[in-house]
Amino acid sequence: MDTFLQLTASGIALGSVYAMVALGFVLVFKSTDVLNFAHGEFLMLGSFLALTFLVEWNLNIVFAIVAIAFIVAALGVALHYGIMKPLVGQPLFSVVLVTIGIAIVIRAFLLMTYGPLERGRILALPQGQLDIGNLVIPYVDIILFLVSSAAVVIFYIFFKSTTIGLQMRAVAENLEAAAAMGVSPNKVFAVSWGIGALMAGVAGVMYGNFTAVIDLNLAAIGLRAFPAAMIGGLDSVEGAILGGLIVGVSEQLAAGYFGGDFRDVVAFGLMFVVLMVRPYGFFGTKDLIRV
Amino acid sequence: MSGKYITDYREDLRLIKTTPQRIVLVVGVLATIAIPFILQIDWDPPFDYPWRAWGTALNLALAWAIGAAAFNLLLGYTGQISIAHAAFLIVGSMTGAILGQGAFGLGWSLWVILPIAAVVGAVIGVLVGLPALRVRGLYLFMATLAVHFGAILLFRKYQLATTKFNAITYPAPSIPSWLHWLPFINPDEAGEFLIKGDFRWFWVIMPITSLCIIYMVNVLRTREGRAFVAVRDNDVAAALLGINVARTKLRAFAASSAMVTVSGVLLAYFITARSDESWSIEIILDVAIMTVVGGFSTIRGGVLGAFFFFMAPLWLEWIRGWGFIDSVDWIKKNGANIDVMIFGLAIIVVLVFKPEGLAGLWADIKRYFKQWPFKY
Amino acid sequence: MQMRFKRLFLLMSVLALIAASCGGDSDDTTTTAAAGGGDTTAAPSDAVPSSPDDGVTDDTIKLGFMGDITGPTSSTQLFFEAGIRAYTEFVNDNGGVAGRNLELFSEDDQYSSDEATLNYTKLVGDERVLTVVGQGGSSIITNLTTQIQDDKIPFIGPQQTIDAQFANPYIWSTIAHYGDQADIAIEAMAGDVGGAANLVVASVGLEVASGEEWAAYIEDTAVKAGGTYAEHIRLPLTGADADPQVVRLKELVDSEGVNYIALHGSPGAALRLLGSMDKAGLDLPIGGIFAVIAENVYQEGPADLLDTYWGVHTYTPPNISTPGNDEMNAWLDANGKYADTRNNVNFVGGWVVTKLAVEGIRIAAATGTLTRASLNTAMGTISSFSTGGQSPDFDCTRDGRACGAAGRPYDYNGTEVVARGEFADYASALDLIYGLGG
Amino acid sequence: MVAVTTIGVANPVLEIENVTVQFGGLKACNDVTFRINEGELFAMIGPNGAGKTTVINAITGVYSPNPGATIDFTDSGGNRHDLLGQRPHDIVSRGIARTFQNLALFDALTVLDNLMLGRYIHSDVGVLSGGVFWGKALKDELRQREVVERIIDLLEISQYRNEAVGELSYGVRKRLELGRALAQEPHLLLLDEPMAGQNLEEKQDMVRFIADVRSELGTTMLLIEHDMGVVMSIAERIVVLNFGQMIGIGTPEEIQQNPDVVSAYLGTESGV
Repeated sequence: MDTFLQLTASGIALGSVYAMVALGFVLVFKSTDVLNFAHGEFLMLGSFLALTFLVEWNLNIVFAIVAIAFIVAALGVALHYGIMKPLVGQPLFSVVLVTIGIAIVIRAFLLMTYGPLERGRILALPQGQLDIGNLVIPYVDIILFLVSSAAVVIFYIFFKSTTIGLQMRAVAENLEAAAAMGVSPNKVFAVSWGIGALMAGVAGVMYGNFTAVIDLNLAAIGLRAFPAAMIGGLDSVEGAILGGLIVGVSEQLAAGYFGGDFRDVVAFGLMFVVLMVRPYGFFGTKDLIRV
Repeated sequence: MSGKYITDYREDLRLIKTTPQRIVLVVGVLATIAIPFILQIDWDPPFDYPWRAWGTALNLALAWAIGAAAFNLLLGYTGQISIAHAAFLIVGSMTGAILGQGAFGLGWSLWVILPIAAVVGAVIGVLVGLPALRVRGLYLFMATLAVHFGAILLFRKYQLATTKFNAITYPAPSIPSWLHWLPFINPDEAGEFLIKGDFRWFWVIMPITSLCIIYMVNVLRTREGRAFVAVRDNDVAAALLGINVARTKLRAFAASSAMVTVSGVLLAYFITARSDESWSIEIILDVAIMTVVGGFSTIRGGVLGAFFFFMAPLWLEWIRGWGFIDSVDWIKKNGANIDVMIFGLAIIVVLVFKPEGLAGLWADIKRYFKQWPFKY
Repeated sequence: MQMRFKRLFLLMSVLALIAASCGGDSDDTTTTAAAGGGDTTAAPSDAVPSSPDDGVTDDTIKLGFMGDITGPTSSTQLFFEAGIRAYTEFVNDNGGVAGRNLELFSEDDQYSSDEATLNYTKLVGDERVLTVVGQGGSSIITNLTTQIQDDKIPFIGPQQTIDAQFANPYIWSTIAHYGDQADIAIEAMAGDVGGAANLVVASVGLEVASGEEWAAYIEDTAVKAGGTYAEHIRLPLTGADADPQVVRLKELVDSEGVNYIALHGSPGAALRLLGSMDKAGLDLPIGGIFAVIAENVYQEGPADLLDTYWGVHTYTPPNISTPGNDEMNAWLDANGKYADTRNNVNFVGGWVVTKLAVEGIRIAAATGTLTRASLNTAMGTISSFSTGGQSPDFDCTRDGRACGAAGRPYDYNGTEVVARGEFADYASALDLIYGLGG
Repeated sequence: MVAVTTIGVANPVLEIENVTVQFGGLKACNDVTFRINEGELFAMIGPNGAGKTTVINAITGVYSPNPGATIDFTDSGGNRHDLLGQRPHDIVSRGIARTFQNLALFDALTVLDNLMLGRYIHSDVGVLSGGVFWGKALKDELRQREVVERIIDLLEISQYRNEAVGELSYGVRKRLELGRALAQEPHLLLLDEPMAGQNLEEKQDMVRFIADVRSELGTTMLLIEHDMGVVMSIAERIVVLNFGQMIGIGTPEEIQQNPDVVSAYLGTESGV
């Protein structure tokens, strides 16, 4: 039972990162119809920038988060205007492939700038742990969970009650109708890319404090956001949060009970099963057939 | 136009119809036969141009061309976004290991294994295709990613159960002794004619690749191929033409997977060993690079892409070796990284500016020469 | 302060030595060269005829390196390549070998065996290198073993320890096999816990076949020594934390009394395990394979766990003063080169294997012909080659084992890596039994 | 429920009873009941949104009607099939072909390939024999090609044979869609507004083609059409739908005198 609780606790912390990543991922997909393969690279960029800001320059963590969020968000917006905008109307998969291209470029850039050596965990957050009986919960995990929750809540309020949030939902619902109402889809797309990248960037900074090692494998976290987003439903904000937690917890449980080599398989296997039972995830919308 | 009228449906169905096409074909065949001999020439090309490496690159590109073209068959023609392709390379290497002459194999010859692998690939392809009946588009994409991770785990478990910690090795295949009377077949002292080295492998890989490509082109220009496109463009309308959408998707999966599996067997035997570390998620990216740059949704695109993938690094490295470039320190230090970046940028540039890829470029050039000297 | 003076003094003396030797006969620079070195270098090296097909032209000898310089395992192989390059420059600075300069051709495969096959043709077929030094990538050398045998090209000092390369007469391995490393590791662990009988060891490894290999040798050795083996725990390749694995380890500590971890993996895997252990408050001593001895683990890992963290290695990290390392560091200091790669044990590895290759070239050249065949024969005659403490003495005359089938654990004293004893101290632990993989 | 005019005799091809298709709370068509006899040209008219296409979709299995409906089809061999619950591709292979209100051609393919797709159900070349191409597949391709070429001649589209459909004019594409349905050699042909969006000349051509098909092949047809003039001149019997309800069925004369129909039409689309 202790093991189970311990694994679950760690899984919730991990899952909250996945949720944050999946949320940005889903947001971009929901408004722009782009499945962003480079999302993990955005996160990785956030983590590496955190290395520079927090470890090399020793800046304040709040300042660092804001600065990194801004940089990564700016990159997202720039990518939209520079690359994604001309691609509107291209087949689904070509757009996915463009994001793969972006992912490759970001990777190569990071390798050239930071070199191949693995870096250790960032220790900018309070270290130590909370002992509840036999259960050990590091402060980092708790902070991670709280920051993710805050990010999700802020995002939710933004999405549901601001004008631009409303416009984003309108564009996601019906592009032509929204455009006819005077919403500029292009601006909305850019904002979505910005916010999506921002979520990934913040998640990257937080994850840099959670993970034991920062290297080019971090993009794999972005890959894990796929099953998280899929389980929830690719176009559902609530689903991303739930999916993230499910993937995080099940992954840690599987690795703890069956061994580390089952980790990928469980995350993706679970997604596979969910897709077979509910082809559009738990909260996703089913498209209608029209003739 | 050639100015020749086609008077017969049978003639119209031929792939090669006009005299220019015939000339291109003859030249192509002659060149194909000549290339391995030319690459055998022992000389010192200018600027340290890599010469023999082209033989290896050619074989790799040919073997991968099957896989990349088959990927396009499924993705481009049938519209099924499946990236379980690396999984079928794994299936191919496992089939080769289980049936082949390696330490734990059944000892069958490669020539028997190849057709069996196609069947095995087709059957497993149908199984992998089943999710496609349930989910589509990007959801299918993700479901097939799950297949990829499952296949890697399976391979690792198989390897640990047989060759333990060592990679699975594939001994060089030999030509059966009753074929030794053929010209150019000179058995070694042990009375065997082993397929080793780029020159001999070329004569194995090239015909198999040609057959597979011709097979795919033929499938695509007959009933099932048209049904693939119909399912891709409008599956409801396709069903209303009597096309069983589910069965057609599964057939596409079967045909494509069979081809990739054959490519997996060939590559395993050509590379001579496979281990669990041979399969990374990057393989999916490799196939993506090939198909995008080559141009997806055409068989030709897959082939051109595979060639680009293996030839371009040779060129890039050769260019980097030129004196004045070699003297730039930053380039020297980041050489291979620059290659990677160029590949990434190539994907983006191609998709933004020339979505049809190299195949589209090829068509443009052809059109230009057809209309030359009249420009519009 | 005292330390710094000592080093300075040492440096000065080495510089003086080099300055002196450069003034005299250049062949004496290799003050640590084995007895055989003296008479081979005495032969007029210019007498060796060129053999362009084997990479020996009138003024250069071509060497090759193939490995992963920018891919997933670049964090070790990049440094290895730098060490090889550095040693070729060092040799050229000191008048070359066999009357010629060394020229290194490096090929990057990013850990793809398809790409590596291409690179092999480029090196062996196009560049016609004399030998490939320090090749990296275990799945890759398996691919190449048959081809190496057909081409009869010497591969000197590959970076891994797989069985296939030990059986090949053209591959001159230098790193001790996992079997040897496990022998040494268990011996050291037993010493730490007061006898093998008290040892309860669990192995942790990456989820690849070589991780299973390490586990098998640790289990075999621990049980034979009279200790207890608990179980093997796998680290996923792509995950970035090891929390579940640490939870399992804690369970094993409670249920089976595990008191040592035998670690397999890369520096990244080591950091992952250490980081998660630190977060979860688990403090267990860890002994690992050669790859976990990396400067970045010490710099980036949690300090309180590193005092009981060590790894077995065949090469001596660059900060430990030995005649060979001093010579290397002095040259590096004097030339101001390789500042960002030199502080890495793999750099020494590249340096050492190239040193061995050059020794082979000297011996071959002394016979009057320098070809791939004569180099291979020459390698087989090296029975006791001292690298000046940068590795155990190399003995390449024995079949089926590495030239340097020995090693020792390296500890971290809080500021730098220190050797735990001499290579000879662990020689008796080696049982030289391999092939658990069947 | 509208009283059904009793129909004389003969071999029914399609019998529909109580077909109701519901989307949420909305009934797209309600209790539609009629039968089509062999060789007949039966028209379905009604304003936009009356549920005409819904009926065709129900017949071809795209939508499933509420329980209690009957859709029976009698094929050319005289075998009766219950189409309810069958999948579209099975229904089609029994001998029913349809065209689409909003064209459903495959734009990436050539005219020839689109027509060859119409021959899909009459061929059995698979991925194996197709890939080999020699022998069986080649013979089959040639046989299908002959049928298709006859249709190309009939519809006068031979100059477009090798052009990609996406580049053709709307009128030609409408014609091509009729051709593709004909290539299926159906026993029952469902035409969903084949003349929509065409100019007068094209409409006249289309009427001529339909007449040709009837006289040459004797195919039974269900025609949905907006143009009253066309319908009245070529249909033998007509059913009228309004807001999903059947408001009249009978010969053109009967329909013209049906007060419900007149008011529905005058009320909605004046000037028809």
